[in-house]
Amino acid sequence: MGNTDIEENTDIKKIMHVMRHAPHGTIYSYEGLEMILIMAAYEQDLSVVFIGDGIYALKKNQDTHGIGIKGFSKTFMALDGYDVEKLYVDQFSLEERGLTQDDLVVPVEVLSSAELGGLMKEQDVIIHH
Amino acid sequence: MGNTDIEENTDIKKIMHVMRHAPHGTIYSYEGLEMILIMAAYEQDLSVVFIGDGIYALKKNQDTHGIGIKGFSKTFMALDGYDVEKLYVDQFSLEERGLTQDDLVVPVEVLSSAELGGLMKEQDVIIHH
Amino acid sequence: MLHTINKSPFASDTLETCGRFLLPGDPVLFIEDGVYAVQAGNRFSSMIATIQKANPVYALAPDLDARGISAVDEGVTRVDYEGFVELVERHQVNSWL
Amino acid sequence: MLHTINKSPFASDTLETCGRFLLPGDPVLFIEDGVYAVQAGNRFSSMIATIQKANPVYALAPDLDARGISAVDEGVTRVDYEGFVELVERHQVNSWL
Amino acid sequence: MNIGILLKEGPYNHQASDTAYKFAEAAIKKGHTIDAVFLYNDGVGNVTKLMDPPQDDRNIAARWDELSKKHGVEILACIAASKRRGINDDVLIEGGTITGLGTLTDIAIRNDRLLTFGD
Amino acid sequence: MNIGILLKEGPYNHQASDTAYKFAEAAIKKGHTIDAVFLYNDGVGNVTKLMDPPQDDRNIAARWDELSKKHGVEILACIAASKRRGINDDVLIEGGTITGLGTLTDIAIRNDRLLTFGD
Repeated sequence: MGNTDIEENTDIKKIMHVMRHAPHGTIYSYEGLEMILIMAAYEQDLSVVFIGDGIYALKKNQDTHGIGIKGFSKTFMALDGYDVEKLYVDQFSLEERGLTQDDLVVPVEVLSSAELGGLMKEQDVIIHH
Repeated sequence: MGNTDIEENTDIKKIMHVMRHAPHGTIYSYEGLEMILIMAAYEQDLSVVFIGDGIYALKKNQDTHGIGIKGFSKTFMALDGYDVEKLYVDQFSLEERGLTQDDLVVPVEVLSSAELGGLMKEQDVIIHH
Repeated sequence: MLHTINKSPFASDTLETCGRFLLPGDPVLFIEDGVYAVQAGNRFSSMIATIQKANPVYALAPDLDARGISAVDEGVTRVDYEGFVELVERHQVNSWL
Repeated sequence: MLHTINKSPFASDTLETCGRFLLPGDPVLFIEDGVYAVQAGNRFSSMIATIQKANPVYALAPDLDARGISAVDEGVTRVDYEGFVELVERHQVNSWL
Repeated sequence: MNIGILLKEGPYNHQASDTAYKFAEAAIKKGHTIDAVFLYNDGVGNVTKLMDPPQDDRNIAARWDELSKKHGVEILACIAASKRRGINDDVLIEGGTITGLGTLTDIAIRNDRLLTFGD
Repeated sequence: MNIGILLKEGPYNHQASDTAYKFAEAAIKKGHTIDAVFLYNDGVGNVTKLMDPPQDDRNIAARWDELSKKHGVEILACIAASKRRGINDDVLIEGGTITGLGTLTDIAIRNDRLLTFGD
């Protein structure tokens, strides 16, 4: 394996997007998702973590017709097609909201805060939305 | 007393400004104060209430030189000259922050939440900053 | 006096702060991200029950729907924007931003 | 990994949330309105003491000065913007907005 | 009933702008008068005609412009807040006006209600 | 060390813009390279040349412009976020560029650090 290959290999960065805001009340979750979709094309090692109110973006049965704002929860289902497969949810945040995985629009991996802290530690870049 | 006088009398509105944000981190407290200074010229019945982090705007010894933002805590001292004399501080918020009246740049009346709730109920207009 | 709350109680202290200043009988209306407070069975359900002992509680239905909240705490009344206007007709307003 | 917190702990859940994800040894830097967390003798002093058992705690001095905070909790290190840069030299960054 | 609105956040980033609009619409439908929408803090960002959102999304500036023209609602941006944020007459929607905080005081005085929307 | 900055809030309304600037200044002074400041969400409001704050206050747009010209720091505004908020080439500071999120990805990849400032 030549140096070039090694060079290319180290160019793959671990980038984590942390979704922290509820949808609709502010745009952070929506524009965060737009960023993730673009970054997905760059073949980096992407992960998306949902913490606190960020989990609400994944809630099933959102109907935004009445507030006149475009809904986007279904776009999370498309992430799989963009090879963004690492979706993690913070267990504490989920339970505190009286929600379970069945309430969410996509399959996710539910992890403890300690496990997520360990994942964070491995990242080259972390962006909160 | 003619009808005109009564009409004018009822034109005096009770307007309360509720300061809720810490200074400097966001502009709400600063632009709130700008609003109060203009409204003071209109001879309405103005009051200013400091609740939660809003109290921090009154903290003594603020030196904003290092962050490159204009300080404004001393402007609260000028309110008296604009006939804005009703400055109230929420006792619970003050104690929770380990502060006392001695920590504040201006003399204020410290009231219980229930007393402030009563004052709010009398207002025609309440604006949160 | 109508109190409106537009922040999630998980992220912000607005609900707890507003709660201290309510007078008996004052209606409380949850809007925008504030509606998460009345989702049935979350950490704030007992606080909502306590408020309801002295204050009628409303939540803006379009905001509940937008967030996929179908089950709200018992006693909470859903209103649309027209109902919001009706509450404003009857009360001065205190918007806890 | 350097964790930065820029929100007042009284207004926002950021400090409590970030606290759950800290690994031992990770430094925590309070900036902007976040510095209210380390003002000596407020409601969060015991939480800051707990964090300090496993994590070094820093606060941005210009932000403390701007807010009139002269007394900080014991063990909290004041740094200026240059010190902020030095922390970034040594650690990847996790900015808890 | 005569109602004034104070809007303290910019478009899209916060729902405040949308809720204020939906409220105004419903109030007008019920026969009330929306006297004015006064924009403060980042709220002044609501009235730039340079706004160009995706085609399938609402155009918030155009919506305020229409409300002004159809229902005579004054759409007012605070001059001091506007100057800080780069809003001036060059980019202002037709139905908008840049004015001082005295105007907001008049609005607070002359209406039965002043409602605030923000963050 | 090469550092990228992501700035997610507008000028004056939040301290994020000031902290990002102060950090960049200190990093440059210590010999680091600030590769770029990428503006997202309301952050795009940082680069309108129409900004006209009070004379005794800092001019945030002018400050970014100067940082760009003096130290070669790219000041980049996300195009999608800019369009929503009425930022386009007509109002852009000289030292600023409107670009896509791909550029941010490049910045994240090619730098040793990516720091986020926001609210």
